[in-house]
Amino acid sequence: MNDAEADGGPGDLERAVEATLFAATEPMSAAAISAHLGGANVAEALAALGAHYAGRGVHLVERGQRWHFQTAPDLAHLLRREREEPRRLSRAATECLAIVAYHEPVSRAEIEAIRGVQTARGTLDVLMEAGWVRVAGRREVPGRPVIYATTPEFLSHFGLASRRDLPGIDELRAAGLLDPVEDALEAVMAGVGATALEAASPTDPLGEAPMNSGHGVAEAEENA
Amino acid sequence: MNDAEADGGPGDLERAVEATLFAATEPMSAAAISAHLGGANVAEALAALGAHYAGRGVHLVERGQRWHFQTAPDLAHLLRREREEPRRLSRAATECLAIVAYHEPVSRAEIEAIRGVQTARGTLDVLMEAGWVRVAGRREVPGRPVIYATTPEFLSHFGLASRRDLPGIDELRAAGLLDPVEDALEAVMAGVGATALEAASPTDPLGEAPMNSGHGVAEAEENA
Amino acid sequence: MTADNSDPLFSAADDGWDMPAAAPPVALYLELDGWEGPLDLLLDLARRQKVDLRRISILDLVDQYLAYIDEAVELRLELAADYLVMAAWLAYLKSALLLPREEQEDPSPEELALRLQLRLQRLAAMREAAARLMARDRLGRDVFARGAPEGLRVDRHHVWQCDLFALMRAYGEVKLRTQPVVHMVRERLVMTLDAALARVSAMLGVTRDWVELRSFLPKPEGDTWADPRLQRSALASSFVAALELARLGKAELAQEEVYGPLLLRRGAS
Repeated sequence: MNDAEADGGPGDLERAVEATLFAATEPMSAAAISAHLGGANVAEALAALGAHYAGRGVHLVERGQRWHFQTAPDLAHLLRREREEPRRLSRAATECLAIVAYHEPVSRAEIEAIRGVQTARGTLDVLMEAGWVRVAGRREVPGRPVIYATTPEFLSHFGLASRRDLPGIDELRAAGLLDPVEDALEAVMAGVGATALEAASPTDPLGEAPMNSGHGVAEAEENA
Repeated sequence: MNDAEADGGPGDLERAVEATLFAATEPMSAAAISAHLGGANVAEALAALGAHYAGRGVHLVERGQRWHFQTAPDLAHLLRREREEPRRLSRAATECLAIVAYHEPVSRAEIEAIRGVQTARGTLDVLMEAGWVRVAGRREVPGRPVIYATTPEFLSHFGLASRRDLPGIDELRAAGLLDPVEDALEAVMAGVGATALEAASPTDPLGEAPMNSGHGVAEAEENA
Repeated sequence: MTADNSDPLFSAADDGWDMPAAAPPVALYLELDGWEGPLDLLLDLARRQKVDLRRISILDLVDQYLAYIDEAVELRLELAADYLVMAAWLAYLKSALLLPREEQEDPSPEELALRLQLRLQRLAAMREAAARLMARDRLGRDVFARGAPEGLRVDRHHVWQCDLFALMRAYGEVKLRTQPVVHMVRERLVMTLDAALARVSAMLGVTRDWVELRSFLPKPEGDTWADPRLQRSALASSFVAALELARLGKAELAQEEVYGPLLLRRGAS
């Protein structure tokens, strides 16, 4: 083992972690890998493996604190299967998923408030069936509505190490676009005082931030 | 790509072959890989990959001219681990074991007769899995029932030199293990109450009963 | 940014609103199923203005929406109720925005307009986020997990635990549970009715004063009478005996109040 390491080859533990993750059918947490390998500390081995595979056709990635190997994204054009995308989501479902991901935990009523339209029961069911959304308990307010959150599978599927990696989430939060309308309204009204007209003027704090989101919207439109 | 190869990193084709084989659901021939990658000549890439993975936890292997990744043979034990979990013997199994120990060899029907409760087949299986009970032949009576006895492992686990070391009935009684609940209750009542109770039961017939069963056990022990 | 106007939110559309020229209305207006409700339609109309949602003219947006609904009605398309409700609300909002400010009510039309604007921003933000999410390298579409993982198996193997004391206790429990149980009805000390009759009538013979029934009972000092069950039996039997003697006219019974002491004396005859 020492010889191998001296040569720059992998050590025994690194080889064991590599073999374990190759063989696993599901992503594994560091704790699960460690348990499988008799309690070894696998953090270093994971880091070494990550570095080793960085330039290869297969990458080691961490998604929601679970590790797995997957093919390199730049090879997608070679590997993409001919058949249709396995799950083609409706626009309603993709919007719903985005709202759950960016606002979680969130109730159905809150989703509907943002979308301005009733959400068919089937929409959330599709997301739960896909394994991307789960019921995350109930909110302790009158009526005790069910609240929803995303799953580790959601992070794996969309290639996110954590929810912090959600595209644009920092900008959206800074712009107050993840706050409820009531809060934003209050902030605008309080910020400027008497007239709502002034509140919407470009000099107020909210007036600055939306520049970013404005650009973002334009980009999204181009992407679409 | 050329730069990467100069650095010793994998070339584009090697990466593509690596990713293709990684994602494939079954072993692929060189021709199939080539077809998948637009007709490239993959022989060199396969050789380079084979060399690269030779010292790692996963190997690239060729079987019947088809290629696939496989856990390194020296790590195959990782695919199937054994874990020992300590577990307390259930009450039913403990009773069963005690009956076998005191009355061996016994048939299942005899165990049930002594326990006064039906004994699930699984209970005896557990005792045999634990290595404490074995099948000791069949009794030469109609139906030829299987009879059970304890094993040497049973004696060593319980720290007994032989079955003669099992505590006798008198010792059990001395340890309070044969005090019926009713007797204890009566004793309390008598302590509180008056002459009436004494008058009613000058000699408690219940007091006699354990004697009889005590004899029974003693006999069983002698027979064994 | 347009600094020319003190009222960028509600100013007339002088900042690049080219929608009527750019998008021929007919293609747009013939289709209603394409929108998921009025907010969705409003957002689409707002985007056609190609300006930052922060600086959109709500008044123009309202005009566009109302024009859209008018045209749809002219084409005799069936309009969902929520589109019409939104149209009515926007018409109200428009009229309120055009009224002199002194006559405004609470909440002010500006606040209502701002609220609408904020909602459109939030919907637009989520729509954009959804598009960016869907465009990521997705597992099973762009990147792939191992096609044929060997799988990991853990075979659990029990190590059974039991000690000698547990074994002994279990055997003791079996023995106790299965030993024959003998049920015996104990002899109870009672005063029979005959005994009570004899005792009460004997005691009545001596006096004609009223005597409480309880005083006919044997005194508890005697060793066997200590049993309270025997005393209860004696009381019951003596009571029945008293009733019987009264029936035969050999005794008189009196009770001055309900649950009061029961008094007894020899009959007059």
